[in-house]
Amino acid sequence: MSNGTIAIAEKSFYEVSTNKHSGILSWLLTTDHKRIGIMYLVTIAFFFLVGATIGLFMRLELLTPGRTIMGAQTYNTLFTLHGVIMIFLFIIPGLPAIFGNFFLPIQIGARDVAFPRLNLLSYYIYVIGAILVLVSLFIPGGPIDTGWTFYIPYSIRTGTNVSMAIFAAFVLGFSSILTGINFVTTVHRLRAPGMTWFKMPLFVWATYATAWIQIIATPVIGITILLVIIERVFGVGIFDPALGGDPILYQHMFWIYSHPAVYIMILPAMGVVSEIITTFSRRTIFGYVPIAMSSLAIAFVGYLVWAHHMFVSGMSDTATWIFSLLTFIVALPSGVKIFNWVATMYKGSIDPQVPFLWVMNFIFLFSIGGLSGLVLGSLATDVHVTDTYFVVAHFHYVMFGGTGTIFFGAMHYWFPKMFGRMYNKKFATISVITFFIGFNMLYFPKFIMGYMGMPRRYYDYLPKFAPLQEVSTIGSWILVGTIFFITGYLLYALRNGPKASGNPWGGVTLEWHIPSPPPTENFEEIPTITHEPYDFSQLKEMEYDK
Amino acid sequence: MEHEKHEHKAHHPGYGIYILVWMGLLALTSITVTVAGIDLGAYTLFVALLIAAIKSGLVINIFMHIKFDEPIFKVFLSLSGFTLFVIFLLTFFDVIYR
Amino acid sequence: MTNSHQAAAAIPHVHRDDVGARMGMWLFLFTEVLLFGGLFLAYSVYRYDYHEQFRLAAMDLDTGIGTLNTLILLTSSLTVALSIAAIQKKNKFLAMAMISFTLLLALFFMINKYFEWSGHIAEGLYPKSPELLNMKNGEIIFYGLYYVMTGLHGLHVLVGMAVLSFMLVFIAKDKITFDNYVKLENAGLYWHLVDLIWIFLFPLFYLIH
Amino acid sequence: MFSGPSAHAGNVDFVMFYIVSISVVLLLGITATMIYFVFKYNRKKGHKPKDIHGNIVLETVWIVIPTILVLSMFYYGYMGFREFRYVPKDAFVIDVVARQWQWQFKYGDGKTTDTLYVPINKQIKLNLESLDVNHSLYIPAFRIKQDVLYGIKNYMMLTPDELGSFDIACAEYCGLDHWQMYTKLVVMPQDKFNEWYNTK
Repeated sequence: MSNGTIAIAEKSFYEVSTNKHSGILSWLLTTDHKRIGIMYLVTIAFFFLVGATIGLFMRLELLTPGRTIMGAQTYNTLFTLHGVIMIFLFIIPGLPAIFGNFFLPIQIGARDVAFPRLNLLSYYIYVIGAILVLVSLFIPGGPIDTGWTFYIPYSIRTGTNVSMAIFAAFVLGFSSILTGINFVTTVHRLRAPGMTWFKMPLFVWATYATAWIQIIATPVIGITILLVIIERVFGVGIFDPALGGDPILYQHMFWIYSHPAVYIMILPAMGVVSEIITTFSRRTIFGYVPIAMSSLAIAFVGYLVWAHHMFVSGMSDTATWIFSLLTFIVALPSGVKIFNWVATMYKGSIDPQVPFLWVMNFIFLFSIGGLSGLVLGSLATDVHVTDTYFVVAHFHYVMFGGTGTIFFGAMHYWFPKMFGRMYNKKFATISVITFFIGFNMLYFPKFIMGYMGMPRRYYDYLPKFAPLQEVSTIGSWILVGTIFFITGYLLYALRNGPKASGNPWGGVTLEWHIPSPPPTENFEEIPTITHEPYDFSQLKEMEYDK
Repeated sequence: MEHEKHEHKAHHPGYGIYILVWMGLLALTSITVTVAGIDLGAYTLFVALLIAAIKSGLVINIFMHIKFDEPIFKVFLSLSGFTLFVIFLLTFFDVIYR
Repeated sequence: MTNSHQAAAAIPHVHRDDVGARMGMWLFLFTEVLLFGGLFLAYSVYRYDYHEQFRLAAMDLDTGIGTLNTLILLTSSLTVALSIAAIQKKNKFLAMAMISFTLLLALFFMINKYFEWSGHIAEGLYPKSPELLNMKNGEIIFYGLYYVMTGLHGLHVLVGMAVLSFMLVFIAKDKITFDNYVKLENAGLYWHLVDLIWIFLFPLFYLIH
Repeated sequence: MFSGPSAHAGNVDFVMFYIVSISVVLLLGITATMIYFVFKYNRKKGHKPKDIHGNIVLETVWIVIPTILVLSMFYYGYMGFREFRYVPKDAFVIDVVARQWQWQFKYGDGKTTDTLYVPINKQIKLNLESLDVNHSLYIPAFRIKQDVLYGIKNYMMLTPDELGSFDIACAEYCGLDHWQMYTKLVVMPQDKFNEWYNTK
């Protein structure tokens, strides 16, 4: 970047708002992508802690056989809420809405997203959805107890507040769509001069691919959810088998979205991994084009495999083997990414700082998640382990071990940039280790229990599962303890951490060329891009001396 | 239409072509209604959908002027159309063979 | 750049990008297409399952009303397109007249819809009605889809009417002018989409007997 | 090596073993390489980084080899699935009826039980039907499961070749007492089964 090294003496976006208001209004009515990113961070982190706490209570109930602290109905609503909150309120919006909002415009050299006001609108739609979820807990009828998949016909038979809770999911989907539209348009229209497609950082590629899935897939769940609500409220026959409907069609339509949604969750995380690995290996990424293209490939082929959630659902055997074959093929692009990341460390200059440790954590946990997915893609084994703890373990390794881990990785990588402060690195290193231990204790036994035949969504279990359930519960204490510990030291660092420089890690993507925290509107002058995204020879021009 | 293209932004046709397209749409509608009266057996659905596809092609190309707009929009359009096609195709692997 | 530097301190950088605005609109339209796509998927699956019963049920719908509404919507699409052409030619009056005419046509469409639905309801064909529940499964599903799909489409017509009314005001207040009319273009795109969906709903419900 | 209460269970365990072995090798390979690199190319050693943009041969290798591996996994998985779905003409048919929250098994002569009694070494076809919401008939020891739906016909095959009593669970969430939908599968010798079957 030719203008990359100018020291800008501007005030940060915390001090100067983009609107004429001051105080809290300057935040609530802001159209600044960075402020909106921060607001998302606060809201989403809150719901993540709520979801984690619910998970903690579920594990407590399973500590001993029989009733431990709650009844079966409470347990059923808790696993539903854990799913709804973690999926719709945390992991789907998580990385794109927080880090995508904050860093996508900066990384392509733009002052904001294409539609700043729409961006604020999506935030408020998200908040409305979140409030609806909370309200559905307290109005008569009781919290939803269908599981987060809302399978027909149970979801139209049960008396709980299904309609309101799934309407919340519809609203949240709308927020997700608007964010997607915003990001696609931003990447197409607002790249800085010289920022060609193949000069974009890989996080931008990943977020771009994600945005496409958000646009194309989300409407399908939208209409499916609307149909369930219409069936419940007006008694219209669409899916209800008693009226001639087809419950398997519901499952198709549900997974047509919800499988690609898995890629909405994981793709941005993969983008962050590419950023962190290059920065701390201080060399260019190995296989830029394959990684960028595999993001698009994953986004596309993600549509071809939804019915692998339905191998025992009673769909046709023809569809079953076709989807199994497609599933195996989709495994490949993710594999390509893993290999390229490891190859990027080869002959680098590796400084295993905290964000890098999170990435190592990610590569291990996500590999387990991905490889256990092969067991679920293979028909003979899937019939046995589907709908058991094996699946629960698998998707927690993928979602939490993958996206969740990188949520923390990104947090630790970009924290100094977002807040201009540095956290306690010793605490942070300890957290990576306890996270790793707690995580594996919590979820690995579930693989074993699943293969032994422990079905999921069970309030209670046979005595033979007791020892493994205990290990799992103890793991949950370590894991949730770590999460609260991380929250604690990060909050402490906000005010008391030492001031961070503009480029504490020696990164070269555009966000490291501007001060920490970034000034309002990011760049005094829109930069002209001449370098490849991970060209570390720039460090000299940037006068980076560390 | 040529002189209008010079006067205004090149990608916007004038009144005349819109009215022509509208007349074409009306004609297609009357054809599809007439044809529906004839029993074509298995082809009924096919013919009706074919005519609907032609009509939507006219609307998208001229009324929504995608024909004159940025080429990338066409890529987007085919992308979403292809996604729909894939969804239908794969779902019917289940429905037909069940 | 000097200007923008000063501006950066107080007001946000003003940025206008018509292509970007249209791109956003098209992306939004794709989500609408896929929303209805889900319904069309359900329709086609059930049509495959209950072929004969769908045929019988469709006989009860009035092709006349369907055709009339098709003509109305096609014409309204024309008038919206004409209003954009008019604003490009700086003909503010014609643009406003055309949009008003569009709104009128949309109103006719909804009135037709109202009579059509109330006709079915008078016959006792509505969700959960004893008459409908006595029918075969395929016919129940047909009417379920009929109400949902035309209902959702009707909702889109209403939204489109609201949007076009705003456009009317914007033109009147000169917020939409011959060199800044992307709002009107986008409203038009939305309206054409509503038309487009009807182009497929019409044969599927009213024509294929 | 892979024996279970049915030939099918042994086959499933084999597929599982096959996939897990490959996975463990891959996982350990990736992890070990990663950790080795972190030490070998550590910045503290003053290593000068070298920009390597990629390598077509490597990219091809790590696409082609995994492709072959996953296709073999697909093949074994599919073969195991096919034997489980194959219905021979002389299969012994039992109707399974699920409702919230219990199982019922109906035999040809009108006998109805809530425990599933079957003869050994016989191919048994279970016709699955639900009276309310989705359930799923799951017999972990036999590595088999199939959803039980209202209004949609589904079936599954069971060929026991070991005597004994095995758990049956519901694997599709079906409401409040989903977790209590346990019953037993009892495999009996043919003569004992006939005796049971022919007494009222």
